Amino acid sequence: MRSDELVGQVRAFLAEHAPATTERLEFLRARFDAGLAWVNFPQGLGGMDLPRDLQPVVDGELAAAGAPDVPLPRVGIGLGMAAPTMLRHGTVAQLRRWLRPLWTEEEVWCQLFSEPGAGSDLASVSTRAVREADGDWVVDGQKVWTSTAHEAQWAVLLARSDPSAPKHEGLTYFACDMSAPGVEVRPLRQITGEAEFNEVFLTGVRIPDAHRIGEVGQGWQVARTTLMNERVALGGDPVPRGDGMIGLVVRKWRARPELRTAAGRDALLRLWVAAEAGRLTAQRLREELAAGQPGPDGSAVKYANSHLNQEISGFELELLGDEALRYDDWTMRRPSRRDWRERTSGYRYLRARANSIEGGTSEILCNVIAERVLGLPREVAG
Amino acid sequence: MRSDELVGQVRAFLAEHAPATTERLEFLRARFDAGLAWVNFPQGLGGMDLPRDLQPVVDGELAAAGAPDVPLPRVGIGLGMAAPTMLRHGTVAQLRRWLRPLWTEEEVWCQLFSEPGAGSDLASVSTRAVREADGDWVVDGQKVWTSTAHEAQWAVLLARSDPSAPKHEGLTYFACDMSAPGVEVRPLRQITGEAEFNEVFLTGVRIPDAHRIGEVGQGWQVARTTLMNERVALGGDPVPRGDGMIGLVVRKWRARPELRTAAGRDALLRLWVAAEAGRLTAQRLREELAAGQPGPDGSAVKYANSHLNQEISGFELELLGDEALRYDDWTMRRPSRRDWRERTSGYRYLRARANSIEGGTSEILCNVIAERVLGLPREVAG
Amino acid sequence: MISLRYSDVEDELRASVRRVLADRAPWQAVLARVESSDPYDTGLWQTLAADVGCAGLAVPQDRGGAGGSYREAAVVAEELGRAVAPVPHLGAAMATAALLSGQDCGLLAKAAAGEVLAVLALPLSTRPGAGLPGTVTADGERLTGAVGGVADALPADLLLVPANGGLWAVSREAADVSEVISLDMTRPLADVTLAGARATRVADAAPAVAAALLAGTVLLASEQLGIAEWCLDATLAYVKRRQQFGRPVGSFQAVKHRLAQLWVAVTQARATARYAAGCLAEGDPDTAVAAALAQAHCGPVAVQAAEQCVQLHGAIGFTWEHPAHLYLKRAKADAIALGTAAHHRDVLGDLLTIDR
Amino acid sequence: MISLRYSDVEDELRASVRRVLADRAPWQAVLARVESSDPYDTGLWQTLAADVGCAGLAVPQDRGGAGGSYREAAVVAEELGRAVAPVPHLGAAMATAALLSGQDCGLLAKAAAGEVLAVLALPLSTRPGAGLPGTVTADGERLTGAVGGVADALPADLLLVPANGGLWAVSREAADVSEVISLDMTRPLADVTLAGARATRVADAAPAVAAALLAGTVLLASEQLGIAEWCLDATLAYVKRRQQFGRPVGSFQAVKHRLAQLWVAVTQARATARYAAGCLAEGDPDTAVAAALAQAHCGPVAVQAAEQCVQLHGAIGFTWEHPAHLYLKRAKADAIALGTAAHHRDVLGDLLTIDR
Repeated sequence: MRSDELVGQVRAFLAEHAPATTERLEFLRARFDAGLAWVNFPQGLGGMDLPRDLQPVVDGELAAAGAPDVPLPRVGIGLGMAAPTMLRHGTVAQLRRWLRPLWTEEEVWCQLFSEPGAGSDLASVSTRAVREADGDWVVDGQKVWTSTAHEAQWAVLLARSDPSAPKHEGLTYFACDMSAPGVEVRPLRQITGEAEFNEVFLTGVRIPDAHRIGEVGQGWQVARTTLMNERVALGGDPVPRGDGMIGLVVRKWRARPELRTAAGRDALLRLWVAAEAGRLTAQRLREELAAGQPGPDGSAVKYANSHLNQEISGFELELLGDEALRYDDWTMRRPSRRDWRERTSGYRYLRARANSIEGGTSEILCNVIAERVLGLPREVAG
Repeated sequence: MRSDELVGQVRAFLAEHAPATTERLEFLRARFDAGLAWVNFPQGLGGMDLPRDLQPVVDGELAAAGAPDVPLPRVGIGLGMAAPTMLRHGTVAQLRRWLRPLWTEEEVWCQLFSEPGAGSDLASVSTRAVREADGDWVVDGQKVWTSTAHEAQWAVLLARSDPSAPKHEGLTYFACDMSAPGVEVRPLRQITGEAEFNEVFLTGVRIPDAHRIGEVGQGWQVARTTLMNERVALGGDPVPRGDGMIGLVVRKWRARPELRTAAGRDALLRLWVAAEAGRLTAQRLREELAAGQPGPDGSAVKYANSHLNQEISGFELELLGDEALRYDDWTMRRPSRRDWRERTSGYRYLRARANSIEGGTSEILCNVIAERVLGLPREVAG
Repeated sequence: MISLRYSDVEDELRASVRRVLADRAPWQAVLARVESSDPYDTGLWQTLAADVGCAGLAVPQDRGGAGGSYREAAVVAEELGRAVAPVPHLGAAMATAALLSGQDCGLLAKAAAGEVLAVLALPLSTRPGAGLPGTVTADGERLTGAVGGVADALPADLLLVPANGGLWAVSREAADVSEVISLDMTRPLADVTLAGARATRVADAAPAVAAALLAGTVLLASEQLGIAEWCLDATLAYVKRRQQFGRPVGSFQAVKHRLAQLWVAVTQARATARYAAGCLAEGDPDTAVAAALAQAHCGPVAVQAAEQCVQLHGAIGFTWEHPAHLYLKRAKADAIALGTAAHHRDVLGDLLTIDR
Repeated sequence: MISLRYSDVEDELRASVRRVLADRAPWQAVLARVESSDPYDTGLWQTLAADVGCAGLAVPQDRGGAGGSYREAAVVAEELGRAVAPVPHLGAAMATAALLSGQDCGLLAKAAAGEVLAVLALPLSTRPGAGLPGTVTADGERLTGAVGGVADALPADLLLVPANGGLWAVSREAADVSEVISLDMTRPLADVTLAGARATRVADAAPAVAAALLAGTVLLASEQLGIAEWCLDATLAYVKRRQQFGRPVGSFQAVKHRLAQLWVAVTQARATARYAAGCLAEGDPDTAVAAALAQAHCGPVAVQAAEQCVQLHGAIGFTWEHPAHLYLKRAKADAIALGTAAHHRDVLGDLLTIDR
């Protein structure tokens, strides 16, 4: 389909569903049903089997017409990780059940992967899934580092279904209803003071076999799809130049001459160069993907971004001096949204420490790059 | 012995051997015989069994009286590595034969350890030492990365005497006469253009068993003594503040205002801080050693110094700009002495690249620190 | 030549202080306290200051002190950094240094004995050499004005306030001291406001403040060393214990090399901190260089150690219930306190005539 | 939006150039040549410039060029960097850019066709924006003076010399061109002396030099990318093959992580170099920023890659008979050529109004 034809379809849709007079949820459901949610998804599942790079055409037209946004951050795990995973490994029935409410935000998803004893070595999860006589499953275990678990209706869950199999072969992947009996979510307070993440305790949680995604024992392969998408999602979409963490610091530099020093200027420009190089790299990666030449996965972008965020936020504190010694709020609370721009420099610095841990530590990403991209010999047997 | 008593001894020695009227070699031999060469060595072997930190007392008195120097760099391998090794593992007959001419520079020593296939993994040397019926040895193999081999009378040599033993147990350590038939020294040209190092080919070289240092099969233990002393030697003695590579660059900065930039000043000061921190660390290490509290070995100082030299010399080129694009001499030649101060900035930069390779790569030093100092688990089985 | 080793006396002092801190300020206690209404452990400070004698280490015996030296005070600072102990040692030491520079009016002896906690009313971020702040003015013996972001003012009995060229002692009760939500919860700052507060002049401001800032930068370097040491030790212990992929995390070479490099940096930090303390103790002419060097080196090393500590602990190091964050916040705040490393490099450039 | 990918045409051009270089300039040949009396491979340059058409890529067809663009010229620069080929492409490209900015006097067409090698007589270390050197003066059509450290002047037919506001063409024979012992032996510099040399004015100096420096910085970034790519590839091949401790050196995690980080840096260098080439090709208003960014990023990456290449090859990488040093010297010289990364950051600060 040509881009002008697609514009025609969007306009036709808008003619039938005027944003001004259509209730938000109704509009989003209709948009999904019209295949305009993610045009690269299959027909009937919110898309039209079109190339992914046509999505901006749709988004642009809709935005221009004042259509409601889909606030991406909140649905990040669903949209960025659960959806591509189930698209690849799920049944048509599962896709029909889960995709639309996921996309419209009616149902938030979270991820039950990491455990206290299984962080970087994720394949060693010990949460047990035992199959009952009726074919359904009963799950017991503890998960950690789980964002949005407290507001999620569904979770993607990795559990050990066969403890006697080699560790990568004894895992099965499920969708877990977070309202099921036995699911307990406890906030996990972080160094920022807030509780963005959670511990989730699973005690005798029943999961119907219909909620299993992929084959029994194939959980690791399914989880890898989720992880690769997680890294792409955390690597982030390219932002315009001057946006993001570096933009914030540059604006402070411009606005406050009293903070400037000669050495500070060079340090800031080093960071600007690194940020811009990272931004262009992400843009180039997206171009390659759009052209059907998938380069190495998002690991590189994610790796570079986390360290950049850490360096920029660390620099911001030393630039601000006095002011940086003050924090805004240590109260233990749920972040209503992650707007780091409105918090203190100290919050940005502390929150950025997690960037090189969440979604695969930098150490794991370096292993992935070294082994899968550069073809260096594997060292880890596990 | 108190320091003033020692001063008395030195003065008595000087009264008998007036520097002005005594021939250099005669003076040095007499100094050795008087136990004033290295006071911490045993009586009769150039020393008096005194603490090492009394040596500066002797050196100071002698220098004040105009006594001849022992130019350390040229005899570095002998003095810094061969001597402590034979002191610990050699026989009295060996010590009596080798120490005095080593110390007086009548006999230069070199080190035949590394091979093309055994660099970081030194214990895998494949040069063979086969024992003859008469108890002597015949050695065949190839050694590389050998400084001063072309002017050396003696070499310390690590060779495999038992190929069937585990690799650390099949080695034996020898002193090899470099004038023996079958020893061929070929210059090995380096990236600086000059040939500071050599390849040494050993073809049917006969070594008397009396020149074996340590037991048969104990070569690895003996070699470790040499290596530890090498790292101390390469780590270098503390220099006065403002000396060394950093001093040279600071003097250029002061002398040439046209080179200065604000960012360059901060970069230079970072290097100055690193150099001074390294200098104080070496001084502290020496104090601990003198107080009989040997801290971790010289690996840390050697590691830090090599990277510092590389950074400073790299900075020097960018500071000089135009001038740094010119080199002084690419001619293949033997360096008469290693006076890096008189060469171009490019020479210093290139030569410094070897600092993190020679005497144990930085990677090996990090392993040594991690395992022997920090007690982290060994990874390398070799 | 300044000795860079720890003497036997210093080793014994370290052992005493470490014992007290292990008993009274384990990290769980520190974490619980920083969120309480009483963030400073005044009881612990009383023990250290009066019983162990830490408050008067740098004060000569004839002026009421313990007759130790800044070398010993630096050992104490190192241990207090190692424990991120919530005690006002930095503020107290800086005030003592200020009083030492002036004519003794009895106050010094009381401060040295730990009877009175005096604290210099300057922002913690004050850069040595940057000139006195002019935010408080004296009208006769009455002070009016404000000083923001003062460390250790919350538990103080007495504030030493620079105004009109003098250093003035003001009773804590005569000032409005309000707690600031601070990045470093183990050393919360306070904003001090004076509205015609009655004050007594105790010294000339310029030399007193200069002496206080010099002592502060030197002791802060040892505190930073202590932070780095704890972070390295805690990380080593963790990576030796923590298993992933069927082996200890500390057996992975990339982890080993980073920790080896951190150890080298900490070893260097120790040498620079010792040198600064030795110079200050002996009144060496190199003290200004030594202090700036120690700050330029130790500040970044403490931050690096704390950041690696969080990173190598993985997810657990990012949680509130693990002590790593207390050290991270202290390290980062200390990197700003009394001037950043960049500022101290700039100072060094001037001292060394590395011209602009 | 500027595309950051390589087009099919560019991929084909790369393949042709790489084939020629593999055949004519393997590293053994380069090493042998740099010590010969004829350090430039003029035959190879003839093939590339005239037969493959590299000299005229950035010149429109109506002015005698191949009608390609700077995107393609950048691909060629990348391949030439990858081979550290001893050909005068940088000097030629800068001269062509200078001539493009002026009124064509026939010379541009000849340069574009590879018939005449013209080279801009400026020190290789010239910093863009630093103003024209005043070391040569014109008296009528006679030039007198000297320019030191000029790249690619040795094999040139014609020198383009800025003097008295003009850009003047001087025949190589009319100038004294003496070879300099150069850090980068694959691009030896020369000192040019003019003693009343006959000259023809071909353009105004200021716009011609500015255009040449801009094109030079952009193409240099791609050359640096090529250097970094070769160093990474060669190191990867070596550590996969080299065994120590009974396993490939490339299986040690510390080595793996460093190479992964280097790969990230090279990947970023590719994006910035492509962006700069794309901007220049399309006359984008962001070209100045893109060029300074590419220099600020690619220069250090090439040096880092070459240094790691030497280090991870161990002793063999420090020997003359291994190609690593050719890349190390080129990378370090390139880091100084046309301004250091620090200079380009400074330029960026001005362009982005990150004020002093």
